[in-house]
Amino acid sequence: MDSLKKRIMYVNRRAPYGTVYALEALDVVLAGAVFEQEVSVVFLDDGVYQLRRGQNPAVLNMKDFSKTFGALPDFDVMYLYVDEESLVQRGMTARDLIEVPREDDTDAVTLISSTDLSSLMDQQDVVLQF
Amino acid sequence: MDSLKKRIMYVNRRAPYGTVYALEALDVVLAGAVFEQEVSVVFLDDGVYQLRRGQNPAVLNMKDFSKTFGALPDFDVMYLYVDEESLVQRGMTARDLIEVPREDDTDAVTLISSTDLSSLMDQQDVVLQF
Amino acid sequence: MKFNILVNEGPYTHQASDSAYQFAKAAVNAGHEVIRVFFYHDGVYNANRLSAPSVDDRDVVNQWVRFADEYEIDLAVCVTASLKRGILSDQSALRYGKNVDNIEKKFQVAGVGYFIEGSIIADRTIVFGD
Amino acid sequence: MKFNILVNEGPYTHQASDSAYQFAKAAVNAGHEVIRVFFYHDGVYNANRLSAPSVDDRDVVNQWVRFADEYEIDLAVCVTASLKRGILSDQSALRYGKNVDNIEKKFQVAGVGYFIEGSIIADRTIVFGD
Amino acid sequence: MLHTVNKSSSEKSTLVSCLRLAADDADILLIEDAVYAAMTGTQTESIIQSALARYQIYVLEPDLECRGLDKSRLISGVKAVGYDGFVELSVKNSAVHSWL
Amino acid sequence: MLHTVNKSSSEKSTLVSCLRLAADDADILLIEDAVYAAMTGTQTESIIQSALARYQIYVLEPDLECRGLDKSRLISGVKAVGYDGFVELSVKNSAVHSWL
Repeated sequence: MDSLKKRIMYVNRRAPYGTVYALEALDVVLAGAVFEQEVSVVFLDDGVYQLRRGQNPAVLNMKDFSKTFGALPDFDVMYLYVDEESLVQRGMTARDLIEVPREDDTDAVTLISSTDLSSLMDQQDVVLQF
Repeated sequence: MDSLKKRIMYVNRRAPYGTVYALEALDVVLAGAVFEQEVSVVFLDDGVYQLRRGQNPAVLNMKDFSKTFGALPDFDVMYLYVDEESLVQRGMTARDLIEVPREDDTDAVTLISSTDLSSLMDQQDVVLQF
Repeated sequence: MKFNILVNEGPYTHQASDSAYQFAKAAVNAGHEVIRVFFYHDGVYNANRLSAPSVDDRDVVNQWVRFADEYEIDLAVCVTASLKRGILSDQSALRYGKNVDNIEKKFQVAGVGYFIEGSIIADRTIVFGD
Repeated sequence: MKFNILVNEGPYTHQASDSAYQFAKAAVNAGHEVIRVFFYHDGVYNANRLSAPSVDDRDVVNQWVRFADEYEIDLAVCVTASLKRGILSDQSALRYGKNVDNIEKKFQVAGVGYFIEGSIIADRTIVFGD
Repeated sequence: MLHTVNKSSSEKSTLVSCLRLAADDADILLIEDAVYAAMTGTQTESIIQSALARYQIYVLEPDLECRGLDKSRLISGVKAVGYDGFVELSVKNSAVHSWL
Repeated sequence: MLHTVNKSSSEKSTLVSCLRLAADDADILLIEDAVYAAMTGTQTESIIQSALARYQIYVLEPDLECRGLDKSRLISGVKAVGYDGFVELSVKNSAVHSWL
């Protein structure tokens, strides 16, 4: 690990479509990738809905940005952490989520316990919610 | 009661200052008064904080609009209904609220039970939240 | 039946403007009349003709303009709410010493009382907000 | 210490811009450096020079401009977020075929990566939003 | 009266507040981010379950579809309607109260 | 880490979410509409009461004063700070996490 790199965590807590924050937060992750920091992206609370399978915003003439999450591994974001407790609270399981394949075909979408997420969060240099 | 008049209820559910909705909602009540309808103004949930005594937004260079509630009786708004349950939930009593004297010196700020508020709400022709 | 519609949030950031548009279209398609769409709070940003969304997204401002053209709908923005947010007609621009205006001409500028008047004339008033 | 500040909401509607301003002032007064204030989401509306608040209210846009002048603070708005919301520099106006611009000149237009760069350079990043 | 709610019940208390004050036999329509509350298995499912005894509860189908929510997983008793149904509910009831 | 919360705990779940994930010994600062949560007698008082065992909790005094809230009615253990204190807390902690 390069000690000059900063650990930057993006925390997504909002449902998609009702507001634009989810979409514009993803734009920041993509734009920030050029700086090659140590980035993690977290989906917490209603943020887990952003990764839900089968979104079809075209029905309301809105942009489907859920497909863009698939590009994150190309931008060196190798983990999309999903807070497991948030999933359970919403009656969802990993099967309800889109897959984000890495180059080696493994899935970047990774469930994380609240305890582990809490520790990971605490180690960050920058934590961003939008 | 003039049957041509509409019963219009303004429901204030938001705390003041964190957002502008409370201030701009009051502007609507004042501007709407010219139409001489049957108007009631309700403070519910965090909306009860709008009537709290001793506000001093000058400390943050913001506008103190809580004084403007005092003008409502001049605009024929004779009742500022405060949901009692919302007050209790916030550890407040009528003594924590500003007074809005009518011409006869009685107070327009009136506590209302949830049951009565529910009935009153159901009788309206127009209910507005901002 | 006559509908009066209020939009309290700006384009893109909240779904309110999209929802109001979908509702207004459905009302007209069902043979009803939308007598007025009034834009209040951040809703006034829907009248900003400088908006330049990306080509793969909907154009919210233009959507309203085309709808108003097709069905002769009255679009109005609140003068007070729009002044502080910098949405200016040519007259306001002149009056406040700004060298340009930015309001889409299809929107008229009116006091918020115009919305209340709409709620008196109309059979139903529907609010879309945050 | 170097501070990097993000403002996610427009003036007046949410307290975010006021809070960010108060924080930035306090940081400078304590001898720290505010290296950048970046405006994202509806925060780009803070750069709208057509804003004309009433005389008894604070002027949020002007507050930022005077602050930036006095302490040589770098104010930047996100280009993507501002285009769709119609906050245009003279160059953007030209490019998108709009006949006027409305951005206060003290704000530079930049990609959102400029904010992330700020968070790497600065010792602390603070976000103010809804 | 028709009451509409547009916020997620796991993030905001709007739905609870609406259900506390809506009169018996009111129609409640969930739109935008409130549609998640209509799904089975969520932590707030009991709120809707008990509300169904007093109210007719509707959910806006385009908002469901937009978010990838499957009608087959709606809480039993909640009815999905389109924007045409939203308009009909507004006509049928004497007033519309949008909880914001 | 310094965590800030800016929404009323009776309207939004942000404070609860923050307290679920903030690591032990973190500093929590209530600002804007979140300052109501620092007052005694509210329905959400127990949230702050139990959080005080794990965290140091601060409240922004200008936001209290703005809203007419009296420092004498703060929950015991919650410290009021000005914007200068907010800056100091940001310096003292290695990062600031604004919960929105």
